This record gives sequence, structure tokens and C-alpha cells, in this order.
Amino acid sequence: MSAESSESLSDAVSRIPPGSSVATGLALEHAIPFAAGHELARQGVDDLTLIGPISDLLFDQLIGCGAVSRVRAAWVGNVSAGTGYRFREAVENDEIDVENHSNFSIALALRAGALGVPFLPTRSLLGSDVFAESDCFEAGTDPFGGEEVAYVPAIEPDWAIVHAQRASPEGDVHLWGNTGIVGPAVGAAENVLVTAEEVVDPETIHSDPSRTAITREQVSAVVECPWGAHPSPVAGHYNRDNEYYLRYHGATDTQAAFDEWADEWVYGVDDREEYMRGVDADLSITEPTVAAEVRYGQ
Amino acid sequence: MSAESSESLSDAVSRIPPGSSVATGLALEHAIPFAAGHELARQGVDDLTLIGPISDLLFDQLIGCGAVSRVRAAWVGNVSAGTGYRFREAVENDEIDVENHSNFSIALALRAGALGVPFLPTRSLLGSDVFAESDCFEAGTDPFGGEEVAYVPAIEPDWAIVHAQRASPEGDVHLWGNTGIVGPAVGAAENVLVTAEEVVDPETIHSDPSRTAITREQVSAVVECPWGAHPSPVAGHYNRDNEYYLRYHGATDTQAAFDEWADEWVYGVDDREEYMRGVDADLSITEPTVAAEVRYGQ
Amino acid sequence: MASEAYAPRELMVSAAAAEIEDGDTAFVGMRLPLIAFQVAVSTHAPDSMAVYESGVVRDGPADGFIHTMCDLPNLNRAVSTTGMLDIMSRLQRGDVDVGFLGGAEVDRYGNLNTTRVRAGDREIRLPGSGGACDIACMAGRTVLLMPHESRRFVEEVNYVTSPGHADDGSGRENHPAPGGGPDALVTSKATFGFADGELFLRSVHPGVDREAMLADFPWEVRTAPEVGEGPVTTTPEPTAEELDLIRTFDPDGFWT
Amino acid sequence: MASEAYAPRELMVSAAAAEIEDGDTAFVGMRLPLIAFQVAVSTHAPDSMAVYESGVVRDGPADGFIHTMCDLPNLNRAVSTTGMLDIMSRLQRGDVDVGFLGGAEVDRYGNLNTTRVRAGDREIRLPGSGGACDIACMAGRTVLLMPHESRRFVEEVNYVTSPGHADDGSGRENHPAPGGGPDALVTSKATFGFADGELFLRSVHPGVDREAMLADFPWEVRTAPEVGEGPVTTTPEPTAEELDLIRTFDPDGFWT
Repeated sequence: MSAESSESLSDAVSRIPPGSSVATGLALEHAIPFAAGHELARQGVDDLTLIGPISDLLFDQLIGCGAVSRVRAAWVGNVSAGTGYRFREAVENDEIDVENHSNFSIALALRAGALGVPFLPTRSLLGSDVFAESDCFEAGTDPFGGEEVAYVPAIEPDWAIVHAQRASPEGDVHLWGNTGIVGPAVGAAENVLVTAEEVVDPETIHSDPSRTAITREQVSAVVECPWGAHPSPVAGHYNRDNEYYLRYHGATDTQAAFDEWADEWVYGVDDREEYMRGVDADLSITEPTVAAEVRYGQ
Repeated sequence: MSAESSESLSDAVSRIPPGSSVATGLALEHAIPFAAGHELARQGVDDLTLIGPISDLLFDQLIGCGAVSRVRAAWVGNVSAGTGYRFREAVENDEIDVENHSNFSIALALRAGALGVPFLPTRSLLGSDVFAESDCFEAGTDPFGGEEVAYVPAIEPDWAIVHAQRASPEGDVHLWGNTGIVGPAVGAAENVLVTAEEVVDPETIHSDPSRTAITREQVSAVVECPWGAHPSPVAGHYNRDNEYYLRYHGATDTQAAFDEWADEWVYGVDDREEYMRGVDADLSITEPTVAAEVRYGQ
Repeated sequence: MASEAYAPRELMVSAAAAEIEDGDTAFVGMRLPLIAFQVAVSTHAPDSMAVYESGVVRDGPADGFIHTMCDLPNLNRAVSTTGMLDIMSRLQRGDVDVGFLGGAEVDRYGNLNTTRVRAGDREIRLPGSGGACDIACMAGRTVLLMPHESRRFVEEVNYVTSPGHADDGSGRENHPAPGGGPDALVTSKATFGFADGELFLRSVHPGVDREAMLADFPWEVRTAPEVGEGPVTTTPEPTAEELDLIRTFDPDGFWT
Repeated sequence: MASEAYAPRELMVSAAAAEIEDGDTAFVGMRLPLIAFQVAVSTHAPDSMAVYESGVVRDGPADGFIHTMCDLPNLNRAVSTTGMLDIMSRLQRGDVDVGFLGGAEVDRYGNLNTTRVRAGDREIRLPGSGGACDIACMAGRTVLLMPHESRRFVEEVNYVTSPGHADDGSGRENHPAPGGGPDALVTSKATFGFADGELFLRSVHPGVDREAMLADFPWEVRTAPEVGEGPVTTTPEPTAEELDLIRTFDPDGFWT
């Protein structure tokens, strides 16, 4: 099966209206949907609320592109180099609103949404300014043992954007390697856009149902998008392009410098294929590990 | 790697003292650890509290063997035939205490234990006698939207017993097919006994880390136990022995009849190998499905 | 095209299958619904999906008879085999359209009891809720299935395992549970709907004496015309295609 | 056996690795701890495990340099690659023995700030908590790692991203967080312990002027003998084996 039964990335992204809340970068430094993110910027979709645990670069880029008005996250920067300058400057200039989370609180907020409950309790947060300086959380008391807990309210994003190894045209998705908070976010989101290294025959998905992490009724769009997570790594497909992160850090410390960077890497390319022509790192997998055989049957 | 580095089922089960709370039958009708359950009965471990969602036969058998003083579950019987006579008679004669749950409430109770929080909220239960007639749950109010919710307190079993397809001697476990509430129960339990169709080289587990459902630090004992879930099915290994369930139903409507059944199938055999010599159904998998290849690597 | 000869439970399966609409996500449990989903997805509801509390998600029939939702033919070539919390999450967040429930007792509001019943002085313990309470509380709508026996229809159930509608005619307005509650009752003699939270007769199975059937209820059962839902009809017989399918999915007639 | 020549951050990695005991489950985050766990599991703590908030669980070093916990060498042949809730569940239920934390600012109780700092009139936004707040609240003990710079040691942190000990000397007795709190601080000049919830000097790195180093703190730092924890020692230099390992795991000295 080819991607012909699925829509183009540009068509899929055009369904995300300005003002949407979008959860992405959910597998942390792994499989970040950069291709979809850049397409959002190219289409000028703005006033976005970005939701995620840590964002390794993508949130910084979207902020630099002027697409973002609010961030609900635990960490925004560049994992190779620390600071994300576009995020930092936007916060310091009061251009975006930030709701500070911990990784666990954003995970629990999305898990509450996925679970269909208004909140979840946690023993984290208490004693921190993440809790004390926020009007997001509430303190509560365990009705059984009297223990103090923090309540984290549900977050239900309008969209979750996820990059995966393979998906059927219907939207059933296999993904492997670490998944961060992909599961909670997909469950909580109203719509899900999946970009996949490969769109495969449904039989491939059906051959291993325990590998299925997302099922079709949660998915609004599936797009085949090889290299769709570059410069982040995708298990089984390509390594992380570490140098790219370092170059980005060195090239984006002012808005003018960022604009130049974006003109080359975002606005200056039509699609992912053209983008990848600009990448010359060898990220290929030279030591493949094949998963031990698993059988089902009857 | 063979099972020689793991202990025998009899040694492993001997570590479960009378009076323990034991969660098992966690994958519902799939991969029920009957071998471990029968060994509990043979060793005369009694005063057990059994914890599970539904129990397809195993709880009924352990009750018939006099091993049980309390059940915390949503359903106890025989999925092929309905009633479990030993459970029914024991309740009617007030010989065991039952805490009635729904599947979701037992799942949430164990998930709370696994998550390390004293309770979890749910929108289920309210309006039912599962809630109203129980002193297990509490009513609560969502502090964000004012919605009425039910609070389910954590359950932390002394032991969880799980049957899986393959495990390393260290206790890292691959399992596939439906898993019911295996994950929450393993997370919540103080100790975990894993019986596996195969004990495999650690490299097999490491070849597919996204398949790993249980990791070693949660596991107290790993035992290789082929056919350890018969008469329940195990994905990739054997089908369900439906006739066995029907024969059990017909043969255990009185305690005397049950005792005769147990003399043959539990007390009359030394171990699983001898037990399986009494089974003549062909449960083999004649139409295997091989999972599509997955690669990791670097 | 109706078939000449069919078993009463084959008609129940056909009637239950008819309650699954195309595109539905159906929460499927034990016994007859195992067959009914497979019939529905093979006929009028090809885009329906089944979720099972064990963690299974399917988009088509199993290629072999299944006693339980965990039989290997139900796992083999499933869309997903995951865990219960994944399935219950879909239910609690409102993504399950229809759920099936059985019961030893039902009252006029659709409250169901599968926990314990009285037989004279004796109280008989039944297996319990399983996921029924959760489905009852949270599915978009529920379809109740039970043999038509007068002892099952009661003014008040002995134990509310699975809550139905509020008893003040408010439907679920004042009911804490988020789901839509009972939408249909299919017995071995008739089908019923719910209006204002209370049962009404929708159709009578072919060959069943309506008055005798209604006499099995300890209350005056309302009828479709009384609640403005058109005439009481005759339940359609299973079609030849449906019977073929039922006998493929349950070749020895174990459930039917 | 100590090596002749090593970088200050190589000694920090060695000192951080020493804080992992054999059998520990260690919560490993960004930067130096990525290398420190690999050194520990390759030397004195072969039965330690690392958990990463991305969902990775490892029992040995990666077979290649890792910039981040999600680099493919860290996923390849891992014990488990799952999700964050699985890892955070272990943390919250008390199954993580030790966690590593960095910080832009630290106070005497081990409160850490990685959210925003003041530089004169300007407030500088930092990346934020990530999982640090959770580790600080819930790990059995935490080890803090930071460059030794006077601006990082403050009487009161500008924002408590990661809570330390209570400021009334009660350790964590009156603190709502369930973890054990800070147990050590490793800087590029010295190592510190915590007694009664407050920092004390444990060892000084070779060649560092103790008095000048202590002058970087705006308060009088207690020393090991003052809190009954033996003498202030000299931090052991990394062994030749450790240096070999560090240079294998970080061949270009990117982190070290």
C-alpha cells in the first residue's frame, strides 16, 4: 500500500485552524514531527497554544515563526545546547503566555483527558513554585488516608500531532522506541494528525495488534512522510542529527538571525523532500537490530 | 538460555505465605496462571485474598480447594458456562468475604497502587449498588468543574501472578495479545511471580524493548512453565480448551464432586508435566500469524 | 428475505446486531453480543469497531468460533490487543457508542442485576458486574439482552449492578452517570425501547402471543404508540445472510 | 589509581557516578548524568538500572555516544522502551532510589531553580522544570550537579522549580513531597552532603583552594566535622578505568 490513499501533508495541516491548541513533541527527543510543524509555519497558522512535555527545538522554531501565543509545557529549549533563544526572548518580551508544568503534570493532565476524568491526583508538585505560582492546580486531601495531594486538571488539545514508523491508510499505527506521552495525548485530543515514515497495508498492522499504539477512530489524518522527524531520531529509521541542533543554536540568537534560518529551512522549501536535499549528514542505521519473532495465530 | 537459572514452580510458590493477597487472572480469559494457582492449592497455602477483574475458573478452583478467605473482584465464574459453583456456594454459606467491584474499579484500584497515589477518580460506579452498598469507595467533587465523581482507593497486592510468553532469567518479560490489567497489577504488587512459556536469553528481550511489559526489579521469581495457562489460551502458543471449562462446570456442582475433580487435576499430579499428560485436546496453532518485522539499531 | 427456520437466540442475535449502527464503536462482552457484532460488521455496519474490556479492538469477524473475547481467533489479526485501561478510557471519555448488557433481573427503568437474586428464602449469588456497571454508566447507549422469563422482570431489582435511567422520568438528567443509559431491551420474545427513561414495547417476535408475553411483566408495559413511537411491529426475522453468518460464527450453535 | 590529566567535568562525572549504588534504580536526565550512569554500571554498580522520563529503561551503557536520552544508541538493546507514565509511576510509588538534578540556582536547603533567574533588572527565562520537579519531589534521594559559580549559590532561589528540604531543619518531615530530598551536591570544585536538611562540605576537588571556593557562597557553609560526618576529604580523582570509560562514552568530550 502506498500513501496515495492518504492526503498530502499540506492538505492535512490545512485542517488545523489558527487558534488551535496543539500537542506535539510527545515522545520527547524521539520522533518529533518537525515536518508537520514546519508546514504549520509555512501555512501561517497562528495564535496556537502548544502543549507538550519538553520541546526539543520545535516549539522554539514555531515561536520564532510567530505561530504561537501560548505554551503549556515543562521545558522548552534545545536539548543539545540548552537555551532556545526564540522561546526565551518571547517570554522575556511578554509575547507569549506560559503555563509552567512539570513533565509529570503535563502527562497527568493529558492522561486525565484521555481517561475522561476532570482531574488526576499526584504526590508531585507540592512544595514547588510550579504548584504555588500557578492557578492551574488545586491542593486536595486523600479522603481515605488524609494525605495531601495536588490535583492536576485535564487538558484536551484540539489536535495532537504524532510521528510514527508505520500506519495503515485507515489510521491504525505501529510505533516503537520510547513513546513519552504519545498515548495520553492521543487519547485526550479531539483530532490526531499522524505523519508516518511508511503508510503500509492494513495487513501489516493486523499482523501484530499488540504493537498498535493508536487506532483509527482517534485519527483525523494520516500522511506518509519519510524523514518527517528530522533532525530528531526515529527508532529503526534514522539517527539524531546532533550537529543540526548545535548549528541551530548558533544561528538563532536574534530574531533577525532566526528569520534567516527559517527562510532557508522552513519558508525556502516547498516540502519535506526539498528540505531533505539540504541535509547532508549520514544518519543511516548501520547496526540494525531485528526484533525477535513474535507469533499470534489460532 | 534454559530455565535452569530460574527456580522451580514449587520453590517459587513456596515463597507466598498463607494470608497473602494475590492478584491473578489479570489478562481476563487470556493467559491465566492455572499452573501456579494449582501449586498454591497443592502446597496448602490458605487464607488468601484473591484480587482480579473477572476470574474465569481459577478463583472458583482455589475457593473449592479451601485456599481463599476473601475475594476482591468484579466477576467470578466460568465464562463458558456462567456460574462457578464453588464461589457461589462459598458466598451463600458465608465462608468467604466478597468485595464487589466493577472491572474498571478494580483496574483503577490497582492503577492507583501502581501510580503511587492513594486513589483515582472515576465517572463510573455512581448510581449503582456496587458503589452504594460498598464501604470501599467514596463520593467526591471535582474541584475544577464541580462534577460528582467516585473515588477508588488504591489496592497494593502482596503478590501478582502473571503468565507470559517469554521472560529472561532476570525477570524482563515480553507478553503480547490482550493484557487486561496485568500492567497495573504488576506495578501495584509488592512481589511478582512470572510463569513463562519460555525462559529466553536476555538478548531476545533486548532485541525488542518496546515489547517488554514487565521489568526485572518488579519481579521476585521467574519460572519456565510450558502450558502453564491451560485451559486458557496463550497468544502464539495454544488455543483455549473450551471443553475443559464445560466439563468442569458439569463436574463441580457439589463440594464432593469438586473434591473428586481436584483429586484428579490438582492433588493427583505432581507438576505441570504430569497434568498435561491428562489433557488430550488438540489446542495447537494451525494458522500462525507472524508479526511484521520491526527494527531498532543505531 | 426471511428464513424459514431459525432458533429464538438466532433472532435475538439478529435483533442485537441491528442495534449496531455503521460507524459505531461497540463495547462487546460475553455470549450473544460476541456473535452479534460479527454479524453487524459483516452486513450493515462494515465500519463499526468492537472493543472488548480485555483490551482487544477488532474491525471484522474472527476467523473461527469464539467462546470468549480472549479466544485466539479474536486476538489474531485484531486491530489492537492492548489492556483494559485503554478500553475503559475510551468508554469513560465518551468514545463508545453502544454497549451490550445482560441481566438476571431488569426493572422498568433498565436497572440490571447480575450480582445476587432471591429465590424464596434463599439468596443466590451470581458472578457479578464484570464490566457491566461501567458500560451501564458510561456507554453512549446500552442494549440489554435477556431470555424472556417472568422472574427476570421485576418492580425493583435486588441489587443495582448496572444503573439504568432515573426513576423520576428525567431520563439521565439527574443521574450522575455520564452515559446515555438503556436504549433497547431485546428478549427472546420481543424488543423494547425506552422513552422518558421507561421501557415500552417496540416489536413482538414472530409467532409470539403479545398479551401472554406482556403478562410476564409485573407492571403495565407501555407500548410504542402510547409514547409516540409509531406502531408496535413484528420483529424482523433474521435474513438468510444473517443466519448463514450466525452459523459460520457459531457453527455448533453453542451460543445460539 | 588516579590519572594524571583529566578535565573538571570528568571529575564531576566520576563523583556523580559514585553516588549510584549497586542495585539502584537511577532516574537519569540530560547532560552529565547520561555519562555518569554509564560509568557507574560499567564499574561499581553493575546491577544498577537507569530509567529515563522518555520511557527508556537500561541495564548497561549505550554502544555509542548519546546527546540525549532518546538517541538511538540509548534505545537500541534497552531493557524496555515504554512511556513516561510508566517511568513516573515508578518514581511516584517510591521505586526510584536516586535522581540527578541540575540547576541555575541552589540554596542551602537544596531548592533548585531552572525556570527563571534575575540578572540585574532583567529576568532571564530558562527552559523550565522538565521532569526535575517530579524527581525532586519523589526520588528516594537526589544528587545535584552544577558548575561552581558564585551566582548559582543564593540565599533564596528566584523560583523553586525543584523543592529541596524544609527550611526549619526538619529535613522532609514537614514537607509534603514523599521523596527523600537532596543527598549530595557535586560542583566543579567540591562535593557537599546534606545534614538536617542543610548543605555541608564533604570534599574538595584536588587543587581547589578551599577558602576561595567557600567564599562563593553567600552564607557560612557548614563542614562535615561540624555536622558529625567525619573530616573534609579530597575528592577522589577519576581512575584510569573511569577516564577510559568517560572517553569511550563521550569520545569528543562534548559533555565533558
